[in-house]
Amino acid sequence: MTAVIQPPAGVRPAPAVDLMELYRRMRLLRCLDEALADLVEQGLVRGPMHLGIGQEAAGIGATAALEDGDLVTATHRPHAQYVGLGLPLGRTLAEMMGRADGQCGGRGGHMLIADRAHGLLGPSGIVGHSLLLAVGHGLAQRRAGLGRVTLCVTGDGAVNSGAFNEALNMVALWRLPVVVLVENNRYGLSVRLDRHVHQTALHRRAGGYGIPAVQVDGNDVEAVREAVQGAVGRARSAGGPTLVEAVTYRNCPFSGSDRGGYQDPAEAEGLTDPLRLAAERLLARGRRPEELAEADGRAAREIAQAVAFAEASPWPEAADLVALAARWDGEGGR
Amino acid sequence: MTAVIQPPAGVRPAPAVDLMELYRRMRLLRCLDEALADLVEQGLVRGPMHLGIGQEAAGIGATAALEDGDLVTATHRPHAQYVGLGLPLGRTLAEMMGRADGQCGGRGGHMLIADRAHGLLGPSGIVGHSLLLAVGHGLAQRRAGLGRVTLCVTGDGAVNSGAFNEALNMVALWRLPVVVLVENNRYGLSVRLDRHVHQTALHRRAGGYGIPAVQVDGNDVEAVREAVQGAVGRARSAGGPTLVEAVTYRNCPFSGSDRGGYQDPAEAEGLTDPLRLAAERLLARGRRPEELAEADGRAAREIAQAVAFAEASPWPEAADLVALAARWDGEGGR
Amino acid sequence: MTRLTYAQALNDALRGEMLRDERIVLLGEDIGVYGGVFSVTSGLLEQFGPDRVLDTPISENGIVGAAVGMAMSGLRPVVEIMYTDFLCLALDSIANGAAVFPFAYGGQVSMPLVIRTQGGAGANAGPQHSKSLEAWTAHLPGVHTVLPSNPADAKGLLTSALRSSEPVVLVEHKLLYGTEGEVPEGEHLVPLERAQVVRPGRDATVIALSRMVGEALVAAEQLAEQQLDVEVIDVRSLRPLDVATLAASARRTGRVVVAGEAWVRYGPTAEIAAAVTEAAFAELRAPVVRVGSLGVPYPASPALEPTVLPDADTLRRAVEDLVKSAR
Amino acid sequence: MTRLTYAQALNDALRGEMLRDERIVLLGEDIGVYGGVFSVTSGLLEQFGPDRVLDTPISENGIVGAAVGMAMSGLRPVVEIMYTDFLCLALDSIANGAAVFPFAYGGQVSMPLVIRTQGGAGANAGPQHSKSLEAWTAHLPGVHTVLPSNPADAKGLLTSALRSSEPVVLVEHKLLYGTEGEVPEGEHLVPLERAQVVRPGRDATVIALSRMVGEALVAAEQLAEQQLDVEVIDVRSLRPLDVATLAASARRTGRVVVAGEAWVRYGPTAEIAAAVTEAAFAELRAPVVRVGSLGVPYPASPALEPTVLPDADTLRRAVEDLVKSAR
Ligand SMILES: Cc1ncc(C[n+]2csc(CCOP(=O)(O)OP(=O)(O)O)c2C)c(N)n1
Ligand SMILES: Cc1ncc(C[n+]2csc(CCOP(=O)(O)OP(=O)(O)O)c2C)c(N)n1
Ligand SMILES: [Mg+2]
Ligand SMILES: [Mg+2]
Repeated sequence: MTAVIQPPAGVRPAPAVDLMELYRRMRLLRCLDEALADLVEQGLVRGPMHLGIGQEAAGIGATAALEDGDLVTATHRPHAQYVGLGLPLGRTLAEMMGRADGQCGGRGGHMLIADRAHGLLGPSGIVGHSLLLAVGHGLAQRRAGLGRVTLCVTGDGAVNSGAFNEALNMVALWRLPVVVLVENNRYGLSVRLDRHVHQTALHRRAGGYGIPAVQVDGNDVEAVREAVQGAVGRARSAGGPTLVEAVTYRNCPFSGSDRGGYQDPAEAEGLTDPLRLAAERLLARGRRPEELAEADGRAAREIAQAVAFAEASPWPEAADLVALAARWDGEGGR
Repeated sequence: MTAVIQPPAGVRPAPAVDLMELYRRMRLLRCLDEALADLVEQGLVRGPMHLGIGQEAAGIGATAALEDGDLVTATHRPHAQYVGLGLPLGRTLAEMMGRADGQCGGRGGHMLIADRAHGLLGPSGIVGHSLLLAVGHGLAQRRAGLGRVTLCVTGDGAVNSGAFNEALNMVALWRLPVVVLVENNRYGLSVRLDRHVHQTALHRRAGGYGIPAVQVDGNDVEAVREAVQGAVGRARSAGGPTLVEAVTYRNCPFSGSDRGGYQDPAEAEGLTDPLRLAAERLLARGRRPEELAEADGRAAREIAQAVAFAEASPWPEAADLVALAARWDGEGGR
Repeated sequence: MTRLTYAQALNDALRGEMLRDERIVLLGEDIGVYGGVFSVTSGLLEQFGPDRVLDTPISENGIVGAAVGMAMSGLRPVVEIMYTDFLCLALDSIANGAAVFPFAYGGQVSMPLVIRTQGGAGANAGPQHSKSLEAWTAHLPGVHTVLPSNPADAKGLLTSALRSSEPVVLVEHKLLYGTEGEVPEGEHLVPLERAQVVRPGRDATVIALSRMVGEALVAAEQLAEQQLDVEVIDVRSLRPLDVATLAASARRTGRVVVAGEAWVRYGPTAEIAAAVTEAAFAELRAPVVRVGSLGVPYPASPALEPTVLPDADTLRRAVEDLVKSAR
Repeated sequence: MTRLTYAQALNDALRGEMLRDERIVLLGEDIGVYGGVFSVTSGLLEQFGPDRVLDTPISENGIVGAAVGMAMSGLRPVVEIMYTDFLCLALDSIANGAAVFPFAYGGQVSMPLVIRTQGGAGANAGPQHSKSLEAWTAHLPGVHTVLPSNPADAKGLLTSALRSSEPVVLVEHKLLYGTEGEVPEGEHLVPLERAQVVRPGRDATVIALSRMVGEALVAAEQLAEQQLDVEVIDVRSLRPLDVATLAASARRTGRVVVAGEAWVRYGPTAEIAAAVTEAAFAELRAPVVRVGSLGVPYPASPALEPTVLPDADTLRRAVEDLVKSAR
């Protein structure tokens, strides 16, 4: 008889105590995505690439509400979770470049980086997966009874997947310790929110399941953190799931192949940039411009180092793929 | 260039003007299901068999709100739609017995009887299908612009399928002329409502999509008809979809193989039988007991005749299956 | 040894392993209070409680997707999908989930996930409750697909599946649940990658899957009366496929029939025929013959279904024709 | 004739048929305002309006299920499923819906439904955006599965699909969208059940699918330098399978390689190999050789993907080995 069920332990960065730290993480994420845009341009990163420029507050605010041992599932646009959970960025970039030092040895690529040590078990390129995987993590966590929580990140487009209904119903029914963060960037790929749902206040979907829900300004990193913190607290104390809708905007192409033309230029005009908002607030609270500049510089250097590390990383060997295929196929597979 | 898009015309029985007619249809349905229980017992009907004893008011009330040319999709428990839409019952029973005179030549069996002439295009044994097919019918009806409506029948268990979310979102988004009737018989097969959803007022699910919804006593055939009539009227005048939840109870085994034991005997005690309720109301409104007895007798005779017709029907020929396979497989298929 | 039905043998495997390993959690529609539509999980909720036996909503993709998450989180989920036909709804969680994450995450997670499902025709259940789709999951690298044909294998294969760290799809057959057989008591493991010769013979080989194994044995008895000595092999595992065992027999007899209930085109028998031909071409006296369902949906009518489904007679005739035609 | 890319040829077919038949309605994710992730539906919303070109929510099973309803209601829906990998989510509506209703309803409904999808690897898109799963829909009686390998066939097969009253799954290849070729202007129909000899030859036959047709032609040129005259056949349609054309070639050359990008085990090449062997056994000088992807999920890394994917080199070596080994 095996003993206690232990969900994987995570090594989470200490809870971000101040806005300065949240700002630093958002800047790191922005620098990462800007660097990636270049790397894609240069052909050093290949395949689909989903950046999140403009959406930093939602992802960074949410992960900042977690504690050691909590788990996270994510989407095809998972860089905020990579940065927010403190994944080693050199290895992360190596993974995106398909190198041997990547967390997944180059097999997963930018959408499929898991990092068990950091509590990230479930980014997936399939819309809806993050919701289903979160049900499973939640069941394991409830069973273990250690007060751990799963943060499930999903998008506005994903709200229309079959998986959304199946998952929301299960987390509600079983009162699982799951917080569903809907990053509503007002587009599902090219389709504007009001062209893919009739009721655009997405948090209203939660009511049908008897789940509490809240809508927050997804460009305000503190507001997101606070909302998620409340939800996480409830989940931790067996109070069941919550849906948090963070309204934000994607201020960059959908992916590397984006031909554009579907976003209304007017939309972007009044936009609050999450980094600028945080910076203004920091200055208003007495931080000096040099402190911000220093944080910006540090982030840029950190990313440059990570890129250098990744570029120096060797290519993975293909031999183990051949062995794996032989085992799975049985004799004479290819 | 082909001309106008014409959805299939239906030959609907004249709208039921009075409760007496509704009672007659419910009695016919009850007699049909009782006869089927015997036929299953005798081995004359084989395979899965889902009766709806106790649930007559929901299905009969709903179809009574339709007009000629409307369409209906249904579930694995579709007999109320067969009777409510006026399908010829001899052929319907023949289909359930697998005979040549069945509407589908014995291929479909009890769960898969379509009858285009009567507007029934989409009973299906897969939970969730009725919802998806209704989206398609609704799109075709909206396109045709003739004010036709689709009634989509589904169950409480089906509310948790991925299809429910996908379909409700689409009918809301495109304001399709679809009425979703949730026959909430408080069990999804063996699983009690409160063990498969947290929020047991299922009509609350509609709010998240911005769809109006109403809950009615599913054992009161007039209440169901009235609710569905309102919804159909809105749909017909381009007012978009409605969800109607009819709360009822299945007072018979789930299917032929039901081993029982999961329903709480106490539940059935205070139960309102839809036929008794209607009968009492008819008497209170001045109908004479003999009129009811006559209706009951007529229903019994009609079903007996239908059974006799079906039993006399020949078995279908298998030759066309072989030809079909040859065409689809190409040379050397089997 | 004890006499059990196929359903009881599966129940025995679940119970035994759940006692042994508390990470095992069952989930599925109607498996708890009701004990499963085919009674396979009967009594398990009572014995192990609602934390380990979960009645789920009707959410096939959701259940399997949740199970994938549970497996990554250290549990050993066992999902029941009531009919193989409904597995169509869960293939995303299998093909894009269970089959992908252990590989894509570079080995950071294992996937000890068992999906039990039930297929096959012969019960007049019609086109949405009778299919055999085992070729689909067998196409996926990293997923095991096994089909027990008798109670002992049902217990042994399920037990092995419950100890595997890779996803296993176990396809049961609706007409086999009630069949009885001798089943080893206590721990009983059948490897997930071995075919088994269930009747030795010299003149021809019938390679059969699931319920067709029993039909092949009946046909073999009939053929014995015509002095034809037929070897019958139970494939048991579609992936990895035990080509060595199949090909050894093919080389000896030179005549092979492959029989499964699934449709022939792009079905499991296509792969088995191709693989056996690759390995035993020189010794084959005729092309491998495939037997399966007629290529149409399963009709509900009792008058039509037998035309679609192969049986012992179909197999007997196939062997007779093969012996006549072979060089 | 006019020079078009594969994507333009598909667009041309859609536009032409939509002008001809107003029952045709397109639906899919990002096909309207954006014109499709691979630009296949570019300009069609502008030309035909939002009643005939619908941007849908992300609801794969729902879209296909809705299309099944539309088809029964007299429309001719064309669904785009952005990646074959996501077709996993819609298989219920195909296998339990589109493939079932025309049969089960006893012929009361037809099913003029076209599902366009896009598969294949080679773009470093990783394990969830690179699969070839055409064997799955090809297993379903009543469903046609076709794979155009060039712009002219893309137009011709899609046009035929748009006129069919049975469901057709058209599998496009992501690496082919940009390839150019001569395409007949105006009406151009390619039958849904015919393979095509694209290069005649005497010494060996390569039967290829989709992108592998081009790779086979490259390999054939290389082999010609070694005085090996290779016939290349484009399968085009998996179901119904044109066994006659394939077997005729096999009988002439006696040596056959079947090449598709899908995984080998239980893949499309298994059926083709089995069917050709059944029909041409006596003339085969060696077992049919199958070429496909290595049996692992598609890795994202540009350093790993080429190990998994077959190409002209793999094919050339396969033919060389076959010629050496054949009796
Ligand atoms: C099941 C599935 N369908 C379609 C896609 C293609 N796709 C990738 S991302 C995306 C849009 C997702 O929208 P949303 O959930 O709002 O996330 P966002 O991209 O805006 O972050 C689509 C359609 C997919 N990956 N998975
Ligand atoms: C997709 C799918 N999953 C499971 C089943 C098996 N099944 C048939 S009916 C049923 C219960 C349906 O419950 P509900 O929707 O409440 O309808 P009811 O039977 O109560 O009328 C189940 C689980 C099925 N037919 N289809
Ligand atoms: Mg979005
Ligand atoms: Mg119910």
